[in-house]
Amino acid sequence: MGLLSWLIVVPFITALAVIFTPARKTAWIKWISLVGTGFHLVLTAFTTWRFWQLAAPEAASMKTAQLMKLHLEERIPWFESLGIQYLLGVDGISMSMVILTSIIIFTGVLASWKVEERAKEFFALLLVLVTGVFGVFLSFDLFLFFMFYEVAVLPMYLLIGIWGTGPKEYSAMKLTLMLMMGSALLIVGFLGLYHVSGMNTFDLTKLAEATFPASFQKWAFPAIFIGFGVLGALYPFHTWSPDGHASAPTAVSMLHAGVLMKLGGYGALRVAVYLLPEGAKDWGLFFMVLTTINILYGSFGAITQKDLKYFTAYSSVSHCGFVLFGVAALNLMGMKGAVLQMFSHGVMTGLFFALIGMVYGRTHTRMIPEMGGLAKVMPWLAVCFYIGGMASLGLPGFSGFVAESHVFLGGFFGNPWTDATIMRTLTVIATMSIVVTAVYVLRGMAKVFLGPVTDPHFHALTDATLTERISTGVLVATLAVVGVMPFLLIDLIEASIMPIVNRLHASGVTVALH
Amino acid sequence: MEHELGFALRNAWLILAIPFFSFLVVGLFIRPRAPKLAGIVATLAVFASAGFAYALAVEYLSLGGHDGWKTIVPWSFEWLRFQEHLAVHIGVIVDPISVLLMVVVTTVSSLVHLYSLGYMHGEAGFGRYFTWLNLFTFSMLALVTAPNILQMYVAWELVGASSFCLIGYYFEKPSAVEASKKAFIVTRFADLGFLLGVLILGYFGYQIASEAGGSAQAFDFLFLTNPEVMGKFSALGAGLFGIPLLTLALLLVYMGGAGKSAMFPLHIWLPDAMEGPTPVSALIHAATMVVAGVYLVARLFPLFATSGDALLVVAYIGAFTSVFAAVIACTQDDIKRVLAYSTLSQLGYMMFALGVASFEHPLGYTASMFHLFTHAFFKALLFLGAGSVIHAVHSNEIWKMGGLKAKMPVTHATFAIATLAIAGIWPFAGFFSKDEILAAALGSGHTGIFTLGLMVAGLTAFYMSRIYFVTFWGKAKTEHASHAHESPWIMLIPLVILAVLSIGAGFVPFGEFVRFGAAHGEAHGINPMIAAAGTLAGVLGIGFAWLLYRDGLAERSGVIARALGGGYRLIRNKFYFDELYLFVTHKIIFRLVAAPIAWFDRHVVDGGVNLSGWSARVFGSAVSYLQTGQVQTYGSWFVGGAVLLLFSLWMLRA
Amino acid sequence: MISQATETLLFYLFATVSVGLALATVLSQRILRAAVYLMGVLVTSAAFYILLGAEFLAGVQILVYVGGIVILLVYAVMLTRSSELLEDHPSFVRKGVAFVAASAFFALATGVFSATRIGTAGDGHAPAAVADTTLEIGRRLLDQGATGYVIPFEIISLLLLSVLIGGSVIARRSLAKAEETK
Amino acid sequence: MIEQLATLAPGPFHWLSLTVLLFAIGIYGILTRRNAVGILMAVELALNSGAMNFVVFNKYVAPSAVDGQIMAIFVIAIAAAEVVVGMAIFVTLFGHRRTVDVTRMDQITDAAGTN
Amino acid sequence: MLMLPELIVIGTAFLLLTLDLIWSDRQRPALALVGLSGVGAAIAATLTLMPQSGELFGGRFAVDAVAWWFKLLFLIAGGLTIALSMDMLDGRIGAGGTQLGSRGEYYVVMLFNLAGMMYMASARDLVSLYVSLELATIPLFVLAAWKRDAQSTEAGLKYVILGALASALFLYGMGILYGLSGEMRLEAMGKAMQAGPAFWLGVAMLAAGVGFKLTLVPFHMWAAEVYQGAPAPVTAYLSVASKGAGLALMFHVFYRVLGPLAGHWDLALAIFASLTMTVGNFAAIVQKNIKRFMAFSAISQAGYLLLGFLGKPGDGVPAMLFYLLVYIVTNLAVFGVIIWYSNHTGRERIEDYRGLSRTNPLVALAMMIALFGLAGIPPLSGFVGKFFLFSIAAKAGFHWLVALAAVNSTVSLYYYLRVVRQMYIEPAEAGDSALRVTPAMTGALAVTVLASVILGVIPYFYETVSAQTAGWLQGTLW
Repeated sequence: MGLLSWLIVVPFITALAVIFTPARKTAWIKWISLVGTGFHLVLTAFTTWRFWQLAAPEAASMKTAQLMKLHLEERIPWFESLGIQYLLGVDGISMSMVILTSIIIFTGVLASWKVEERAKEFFALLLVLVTGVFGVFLSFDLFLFFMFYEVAVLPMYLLIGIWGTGPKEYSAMKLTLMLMMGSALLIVGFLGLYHVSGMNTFDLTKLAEATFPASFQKWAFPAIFIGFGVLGALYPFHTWSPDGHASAPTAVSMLHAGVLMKLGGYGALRVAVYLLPEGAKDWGLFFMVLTTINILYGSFGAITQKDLKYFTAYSSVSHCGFVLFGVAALNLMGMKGAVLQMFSHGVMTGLFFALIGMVYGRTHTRMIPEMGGLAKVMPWLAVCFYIGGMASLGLPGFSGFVAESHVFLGGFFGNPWTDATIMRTLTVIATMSIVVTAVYVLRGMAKVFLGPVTDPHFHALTDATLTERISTGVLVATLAVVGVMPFLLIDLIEASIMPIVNRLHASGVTVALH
Repeated sequence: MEHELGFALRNAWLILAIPFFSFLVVGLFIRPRAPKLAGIVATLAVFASAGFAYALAVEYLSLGGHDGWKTIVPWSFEWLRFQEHLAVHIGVIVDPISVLLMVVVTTVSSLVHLYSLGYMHGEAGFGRYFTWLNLFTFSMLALVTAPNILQMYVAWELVGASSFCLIGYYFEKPSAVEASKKAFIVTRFADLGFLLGVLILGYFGYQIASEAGGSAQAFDFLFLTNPEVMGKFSALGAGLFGIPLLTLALLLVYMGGAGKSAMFPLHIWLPDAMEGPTPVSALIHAATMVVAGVYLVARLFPLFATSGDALLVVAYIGAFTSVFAAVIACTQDDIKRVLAYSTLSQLGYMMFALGVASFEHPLGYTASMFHLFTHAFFKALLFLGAGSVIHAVHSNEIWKMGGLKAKMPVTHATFAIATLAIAGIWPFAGFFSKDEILAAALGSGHTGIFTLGLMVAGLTAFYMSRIYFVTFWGKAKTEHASHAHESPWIMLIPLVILAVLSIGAGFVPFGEFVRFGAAHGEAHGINPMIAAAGTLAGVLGIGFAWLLYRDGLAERSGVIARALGGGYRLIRNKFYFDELYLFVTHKIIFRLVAAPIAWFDRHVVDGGVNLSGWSARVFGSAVSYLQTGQVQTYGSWFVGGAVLLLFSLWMLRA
Repeated sequence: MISQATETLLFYLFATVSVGLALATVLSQRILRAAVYLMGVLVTSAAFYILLGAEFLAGVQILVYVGGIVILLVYAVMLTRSSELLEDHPSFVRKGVAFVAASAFFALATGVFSATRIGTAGDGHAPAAVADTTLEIGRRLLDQGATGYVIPFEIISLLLLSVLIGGSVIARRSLAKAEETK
Repeated sequence: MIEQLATLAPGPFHWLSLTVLLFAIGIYGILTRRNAVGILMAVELALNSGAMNFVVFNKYVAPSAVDGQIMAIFVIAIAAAEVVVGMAIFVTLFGHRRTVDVTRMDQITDAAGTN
Repeated sequence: MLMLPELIVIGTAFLLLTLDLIWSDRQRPALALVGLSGVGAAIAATLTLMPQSGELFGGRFAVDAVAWWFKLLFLIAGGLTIALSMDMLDGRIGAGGTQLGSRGEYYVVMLFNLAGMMYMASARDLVSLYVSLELATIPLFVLAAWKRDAQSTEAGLKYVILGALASALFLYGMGILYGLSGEMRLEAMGKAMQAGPAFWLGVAMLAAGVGFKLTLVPFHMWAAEVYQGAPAPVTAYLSVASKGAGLALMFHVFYRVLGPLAGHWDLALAIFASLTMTVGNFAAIVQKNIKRFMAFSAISQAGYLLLGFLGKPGDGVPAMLFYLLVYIVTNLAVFGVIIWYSNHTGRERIEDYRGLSRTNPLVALAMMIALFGLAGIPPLSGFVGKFFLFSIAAKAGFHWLVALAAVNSTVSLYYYLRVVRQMYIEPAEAGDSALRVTPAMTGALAVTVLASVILGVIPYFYETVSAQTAGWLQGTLW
């Protein structure tokens, strides 16, 4: 059992342990899941360190490499006759995503310390969901990738359906169906890849060597990109996100918005762009237009929202728009920005939803107009919300700025295959979102936290408890660390994006420019 | 570097490190436990950084500038790498204007910290106030010492954020919250322009840098302002709507500057920013943050000069703002609002000074920096003086004050010095810097701007003397004013120091230190004719104000107000710009854009999904409706199906 | 053994009779009468078998079909005699649909058959017909070799047995009622 | 006259059209009879025509073997089995519903639900 | 002795017949155990004989890898159904349930039916194919009417009439094909055939017969009422065994008879497969009765099974057999819970499953796993099976069909989740209390649920199926 398999198995074992503890002992259940996720955090740190030892020396050679290089690889044949194997590996991109997920699940468990009703199933399902997510980020066999992808999506239904609030069945069903519709597109794309490559293998690294005919790429790329886009809240397919997040319990929407939506961006980059460069070039502009709408649409939509969770859901639609915008820019800065944005937005939304859960736990209302002046009563939460807000509108010093500046520069610098002026105008339109984001973040924050205390019995509310302080503290610290010292994350990621960029340049004819 | 750098220059990073670590230490550890201690530690830290700045300045000067001052970047490390020629370095640039700004910022900031110890005594968020003040000082220093445009942008945003916190310090007051939001959003809108400008510069800079190869970094000022790069930039040809690309980029960058320095269209946030505590206004909205725009233009002056017409725009906007603000200032009743508009007007001064400067007539560049230098001191003094008056009278309304000359002697004396300084009366600093600006304007042939400048000088003298007379002369108009007493000594020390600086600053031989281009250009001395005109305007203003308000009453000015009728009311309401701003944001953006999008998403896009769900259900029930229960219908479906199958097999066979 | 001409004559005679009777079984109002007509059809088809040279088959047909199945049907009719069902006229729509389906099928089939050349009539002399079909059938039924049908023979017996058991269980009246109430 | 008769001799096509006609009538009977037993009769008709079809093919396509006829025998046996099952079910149904009118047999619907 | 499994099954049937006569009522429950052990012995025999292939009676009865697998699947289905129907027959039921009478005959008829299916799997000529098909179908008419109440007999009636119609069409189709080729043996007929219009008419009528058995779209109408009317164990048996038999029949028709003309019927088959899937899935959305719901789900599963026939003939065989195995196991798990619940409470509506997760958490979990298996959710074997089937369709270039199938399986997730929602999210009714689960039922449920999980994860099963049946078609036919 290699290191990476442990990363996937640890949450699963914790889930089993939780299942076998008697339902009455909710405290035990919480402590077991906390210890499990805590241990996982340590394990992730150790893996990152090991990965860094292996990857650092090769960073230079990756500049010209055309094929991605996996580290800490585990390869066990599974269905030989079909070329399916249990293949785990890690490179810069998936390592950063694993770190993100590990942080989010740890803080997620902490943030749901108050869940009492059927706590056993809740934590078990949460851990199964995160096992699926780890599986996706670490697997490099398309079949295994798809399998974990669906394992990650399914517990959502029960988590939202049972512990949710408001129209929970409706939104749980809508969320699950739309995500599964996305995965339907994926299965078409993956099988297309498998058969057209004629190499009788699902191994991503080997499929990269096959050259897919342009006609195939023309329809396969959009299928896979939109399949992942549905999860990455691509414009017309994002409608599940506001409802889904609004009625999901705190930890679930933390995990979902923070991590699951990143599967979309990750998959689009890893499978769609990497394997189908020709298709990426044809469709790049189309998806850039779509994601520009995504960015502005999400931020404008968030301004007039009454419910805090819808407010955050729309903001995460806009931020996920950045991710896909970066991927569609098809150049080094764009894609690097996309991965950075995935990381930073994951932490940010995790923080937002944790805070909203805590505020809701106290004021029992999520309606912005009904709240006001909470800063006086709960300063810790107010400051964290302020930091989260500032990070989301791209204030330098937090990871938001690092990611957004990459995406804007990537968008502005364009690529040799798409018309430069259109791409620049799209980037300019997308840049306007920094103002609109500022408007809705400040509006929301001011109305909820600043100003006089609206409701007399708000005075009786307490500030953050220890578990809440730790979870919000960890998230804020991550935002700040990546913001102040971005080179930690950038060096990790850049080496593994180069192959994708080189493949784009190598495939087909490239215009002289750069 | 022929000879070894001094201690300060070698570890120049201390200038940034001290305030940053003190911010972290105070903010995270000291504030929650001991707010009082937090204040003291913060003030000490800023004093330390001030000391270090002076040491740096002395060492830099000792390097000697006989053949033009060298700009050196003693320390920088790669912070954020986008691409090979596109990396952002955090570092410290040392050249005349950055040393000047470092000195000014640290001095004013330390004095304000000292003053706040007294002013904020007994406030609820005492520790929080000092943390944000420390953060502001750090970000201002980072802005000033930025060796590349992106570090300046990073610091630019941090300055905006800390000013948001400081303006919104009294977060329980809705008006303060509103003001802080407005400030942040307006400056953020301006920063959008700045970012776009940076993107354009970065893109074309990258092209040039990648051709040049080596370690050239597209964002560095040294790279941007070196001659052949500027040549390549100006040769770039037309960009959007036919405007040459360089000018377009610079105008966008200037938009960021205009936002921060509250130039005409984006000035609406500065008067409302007075909601923050007065020391904050003194520091941020008088001396430091607002001059960031001027500093930006100064830093990119060579580029602006090459593009030519970008400078013209800067000049005209600067001039218009100074007149516009001066006119409004005459009608305001709130002492801090008056000072805010006066700052606006003086910033207009500095901007158009830069605007008139060019390669041939670089005097404007020096004049603007000189005015920035002197203005920082006397404007800070005015604000702190006003602060101690408000502290005593507990109100901002000048009509509630009066007769404080006797009760607050020190404040009165320092306030008088500052008023004379801003009015441009001879021994005081204002006279020298204003005179240089007027000389620069006249020298470079902008006579229109020169006359405007003179008029503004008069107006400035008038409204400053107006609030002076109404506040200090005549009888106490209210209960509070009657038994007001002098502020504690901790608030008075900074006033005295600033007063001394307001006088002394004028005599500093600025020409040798800050000048553009090696040539000595025009004689630095005072041009008697302009000096006389300026002083005359100032004296006229003061005299006219004396006439109207010498006994601190309003009835004589009421007569003029009624005579002006509608026009007066227009000016008094600040040309209704605030209402326009509210209309644009609430009516247009919220109601006509945001709400429809939210509605559209909820009904149309969501509707699409629900529709597909509904149609699936309808198709499902239609199919299950076919199950009528009649066996023979099934039979006929069966045989019909067989026939259909035959046809499809027959038709579709390969 | 009977000459060509009489064969054709007999064929057409029996054909018209059997089609007429078939139509009668399907359309007649009274169910009992339909049973009788059915018997007529089966007898004529036995005649056809003789014409086609399958004498044994004709015998089986008469014995099993006419003797067994038709009698069963008559029992069924009597056991389920219900007064109002004497007149059996299906709704017009059903008749229309059924007619369309049946005639479509008929037209298609005849069209198809006319288009294909069936059997070896065309080229050369047809291979020698089997002399004594009954003997041949007997041998084939129990022959375990490649041409034998012993497996179907066994399977059909299983089928009949299971049908017998199942039918008796389903149709048991009194005993079933008693068992259910227990 | 006999020669004309000879030309009219029933070739394979004639036999087949006869069996198809009978089969079609059987189908028509199944789809229209309201009395369940009537349907059984129509089924017998169809199966009988199927069996005859085999015999015809046996005579014209593979006269040397008797496969068709053997098949016909089995078809007859199977027809018998179907009648037995049909009758058993109809009798019990009659016990419950006092009718074997097929058009009234639509009690099992989605709404029914309970056992 | 290649025919051993069939003989064992028939022997057990006769043994049961005699025991039923001798034993008194008190001993009767042991009949089920005898039946089960008989089927167990047959399974053992099949497993041992599996690697060999050969033919008896001069090619009339031949056995190859596919036939062995089909027989194994039928035996598994039969055995599990007997286990599931023990409670209902032995009267161990709650207040609401109805007891099935004459348990001895029930087992006998079922075993004969099972034998019929096994014979059909290895029939190589028209006569034995038709006779074994009838043996595999007619006992089901009887079983459908076994409960002898208004609903069950009505189901029986409909099944008989439509079954007779289908067998008449099938017979006529065979007649035409016999006429065109003059051959009785399937392979020989396939070779001697020329593809004229008559041939396509014959094939169409054969396809109608197959369609009836496999509930393909134009011929699926009977399924809803018969599944709902028939007693629950019989419905289970119908949905699993008869579907398998239909597939075996389709193998014969489409691979043996139509083998040489492989390319011709691909597109038509794709269209009918997509029709079956879509109709089955969308109709299932609005169903209220659980058995009728399972009928439509079975129809949609038949649609997925058809995907295996596309592309080069013989390619999809391993995928189809594996998916059939997975389908049998998962479907029987679901039916196990349905039988258990209707035994104890007599309720058959989906809403009646409210709050099951609170009263019987383990059974609810089993049902959920099985439903997710049917929906094709990883890591269960349903997902693996479906993935391989879709891969066959993709290999044949039918990408649009793969997309449609994937969308359909998402819609199927919706209505499976509707049931899960009732169990997990809706609160239980006031009066409900935990219901007793008999050992036989627990055993059957445990086996099926475990199998549905293990089959997907452990590659051994799929690998053996594909190893044995991969080169099947080339080897035997041409």
